[in-house]
Amino acid sequence: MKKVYGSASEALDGLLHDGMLIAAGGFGLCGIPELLIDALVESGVKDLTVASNNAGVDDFGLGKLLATRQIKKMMSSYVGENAEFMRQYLSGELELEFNPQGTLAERMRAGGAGIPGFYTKTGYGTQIAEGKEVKTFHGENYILEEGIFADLAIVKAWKADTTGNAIFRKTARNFNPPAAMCGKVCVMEVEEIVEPGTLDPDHIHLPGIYVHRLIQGDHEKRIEQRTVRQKETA
Amino acid sequence: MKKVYGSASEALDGLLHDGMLIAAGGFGLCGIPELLIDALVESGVKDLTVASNNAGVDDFGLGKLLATRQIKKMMSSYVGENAEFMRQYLSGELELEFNPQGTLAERMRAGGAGIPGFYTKTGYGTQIAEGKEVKTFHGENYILEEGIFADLAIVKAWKADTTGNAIFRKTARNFNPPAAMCGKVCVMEVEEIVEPGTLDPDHIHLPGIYVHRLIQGDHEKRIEQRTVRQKETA
Amino acid sequence: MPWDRNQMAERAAQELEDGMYVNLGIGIPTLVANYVGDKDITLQSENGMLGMGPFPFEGEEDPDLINAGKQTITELRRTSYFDSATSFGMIRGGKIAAAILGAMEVSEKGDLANWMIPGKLVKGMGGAMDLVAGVGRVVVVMDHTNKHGDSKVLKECTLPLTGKGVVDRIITNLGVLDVTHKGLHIVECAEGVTREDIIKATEATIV
Amino acid sequence: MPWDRNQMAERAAQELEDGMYVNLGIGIPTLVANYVGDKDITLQSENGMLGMGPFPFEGEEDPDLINAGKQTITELRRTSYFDSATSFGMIRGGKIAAAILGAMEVSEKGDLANWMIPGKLVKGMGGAMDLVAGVGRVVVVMDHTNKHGDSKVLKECTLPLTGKGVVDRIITNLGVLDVTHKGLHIVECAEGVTREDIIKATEATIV
Repeated sequence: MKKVYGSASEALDGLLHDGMLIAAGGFGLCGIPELLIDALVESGVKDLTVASNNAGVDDFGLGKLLATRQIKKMMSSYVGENAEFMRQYLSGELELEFNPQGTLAERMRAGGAGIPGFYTKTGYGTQIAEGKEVKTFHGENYILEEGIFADLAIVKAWKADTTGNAIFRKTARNFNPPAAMCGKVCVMEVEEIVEPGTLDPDHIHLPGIYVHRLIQGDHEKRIEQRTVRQKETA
Repeated sequence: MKKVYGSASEALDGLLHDGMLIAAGGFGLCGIPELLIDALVESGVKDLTVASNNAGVDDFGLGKLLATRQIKKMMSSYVGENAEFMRQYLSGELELEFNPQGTLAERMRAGGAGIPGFYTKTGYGTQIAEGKEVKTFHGENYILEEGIFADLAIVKAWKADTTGNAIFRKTARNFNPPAAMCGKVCVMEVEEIVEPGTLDPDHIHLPGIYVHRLIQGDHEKRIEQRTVRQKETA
Repeated sequence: MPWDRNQMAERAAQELEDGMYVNLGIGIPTLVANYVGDKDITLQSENGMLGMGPFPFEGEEDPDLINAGKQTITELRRTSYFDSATSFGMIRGGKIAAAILGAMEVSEKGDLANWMIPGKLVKGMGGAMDLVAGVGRVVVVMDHTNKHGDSKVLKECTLPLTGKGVVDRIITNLGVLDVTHKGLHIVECAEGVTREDIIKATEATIV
Repeated sequence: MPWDRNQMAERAAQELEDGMYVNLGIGIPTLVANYVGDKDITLQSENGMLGMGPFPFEGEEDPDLINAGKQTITELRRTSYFDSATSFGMIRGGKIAAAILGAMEVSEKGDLANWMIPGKLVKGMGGAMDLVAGVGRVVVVMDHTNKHGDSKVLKECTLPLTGKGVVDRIITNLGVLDVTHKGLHIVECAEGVTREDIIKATEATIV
């Protein structure tokens, strides 16, 4: 059960095809699979549909794949921090399927859990609900949302053991576990690969069964909005 | 935000009424809320519907509430280890809604996550599917299962801080998080209450938002099937 | 004098009660945290955190620790982290007692619009649709009128909705209004603002 | 000579390949773990564990560490724990490569019955319905006939089903049969058992 690969490109070898659906972890620039995104840029794979809450910024994260026009369609909840994303969308060059953030997370988790559809109140009565089945439970209206079954998931964790058991750090967890779950194949990048037995079995956030290939690498971990407060002077 | 109570009976005070729906954590006798079950016996509350994977054994766990006939209906996946449970069911004294184990866990999680219904392949074509809506996704048939919204959840964790952030130990986690999530009110018993800041925020299994009342107590933690192997002699 | 941003945030903070788990939106709602005083409030950040602390001191920023506005923040002793599916599970499941959110438009029926202006500004709904659908009590904080002096408190929203019939209370620079079955009810006026001032600035029905 | 319990388990172990995540049912399937040899197999216990180890040494039993059969077990270096919703998420989501389960009856269409005998024995389905619906490959291990000599490998199951069209392979004391579109295909006979012996002991269609 060899899961550890030497580089992002090696880890993606044989997994890519034009037109595929990729689920990506991360929120804003936090916890994004930056190494795997770079490898996707290099690979030249195109016509991608990418399910990811955001699309990075213009020159970092998924923004790089927008810049090279490798993405045909995004499934996202927020485009606010990405000028090129918004421009491509408004000019009609890029398809964009808006998903409420929680619906997107739940659709990924559902796909990973073998649930092809679920009902949610979120978005009922809005344009998000257009064309979706409505059903009444306990006197309230809900809309049907479908699970996402991705061809590939790319995610980033803090540490993983060689069997793929992974832990995340603080809010860098975000979409990574649900994205990992919904991939037919999941490739994970981490800051450190450790030996089995190093991580406490009670602390594993994502069991290795969800992780098929694994790489370790240096991460830039860029901060999007650096906000600080001043130390009060005595 | 006072969550810590002095005893199981105090923690249940004001929360009980006849005919209520209670979700209980635990699998077999592992990770069951034994102190809260005892307090339910004492309270005399009756006509209960209890969603729980098992019903303990005859003289421990939920079996005690079966013995006193306080339970009108069980929602469970397995009755195999409980003679009185099976007897009451076969004689028609007790209603029993069989739920596949994963469907039961997902129904609890769904209720807690505001999802009133979801589709699953589990049980399609069996008597479990009778009367349930069938829907086709991607050429396969799935049945609609509904979220469980319990009046009260009773669960057991290993440790919790005073704000209710809880961690579980090994396989005693099982149904406790989904059960806790689906309760309008959740009462938790733990082996040890600690101060906030004691548990690593990355290691919390169940955030305190799901826990309304909390007690600490001694647990018997009875073993149902003691299986061992022999040390090989040198 | 109409309230300024900080006064609106201060007024909004009065909506919060001891022991509540609360989600604060981006903009003025973020300022509400400065006015909770002694109340025991736990802030959720929907990207996966309960118990959000203040901004870090300079040099202590952690790229793995941000809020839903992508700002660097800190943790508290009560903090817990979780993934996005769990985070929105607690939102959708009604575990968050209150959300305080900004708005572009709000209607007398409690409809809320705050995620896009067609053909012009597209930010996306982020977590707002989930919050208004799931949270116990939705309080909107916004200016009563736009920069042209047109009312943002309307009979019907003109922009794409974030949620239908979801707003419980509206706090504007002019005062506080509740959404009722019959229309909007003025709960409170900012100091020096009269009921008539509010009625004049409001396109929606006031009852 | 038909296979005994251990030989059936040994044969079932041949179904497992290096790197697989596998769920073993109660009874004979549990014995399969004794025969995986050098293969790198990770066992799931559906009550919330991947990487199930052997029984503990006497005195080292832990009440917080049991398998789906409620037996005390141990953990390994690769072990991870999770809750029941997550556990069945991975089962339903097709992440488990194979399940080896016991059966009361199995049909030539791959229907499986192993959870109740109406009016007589009610155990419940436990996780079996989820496993057969979700797992990649379902292998059933069972005696070919009941104690009266009647075939348990049938044209149609008579007992309430656990799953419809879910079984891929049947391993009995007489041999190995695959479920195909046309009927059951004999893959292998136990040593000293002939195809004719199997056909005679089988009510289902053999092709």
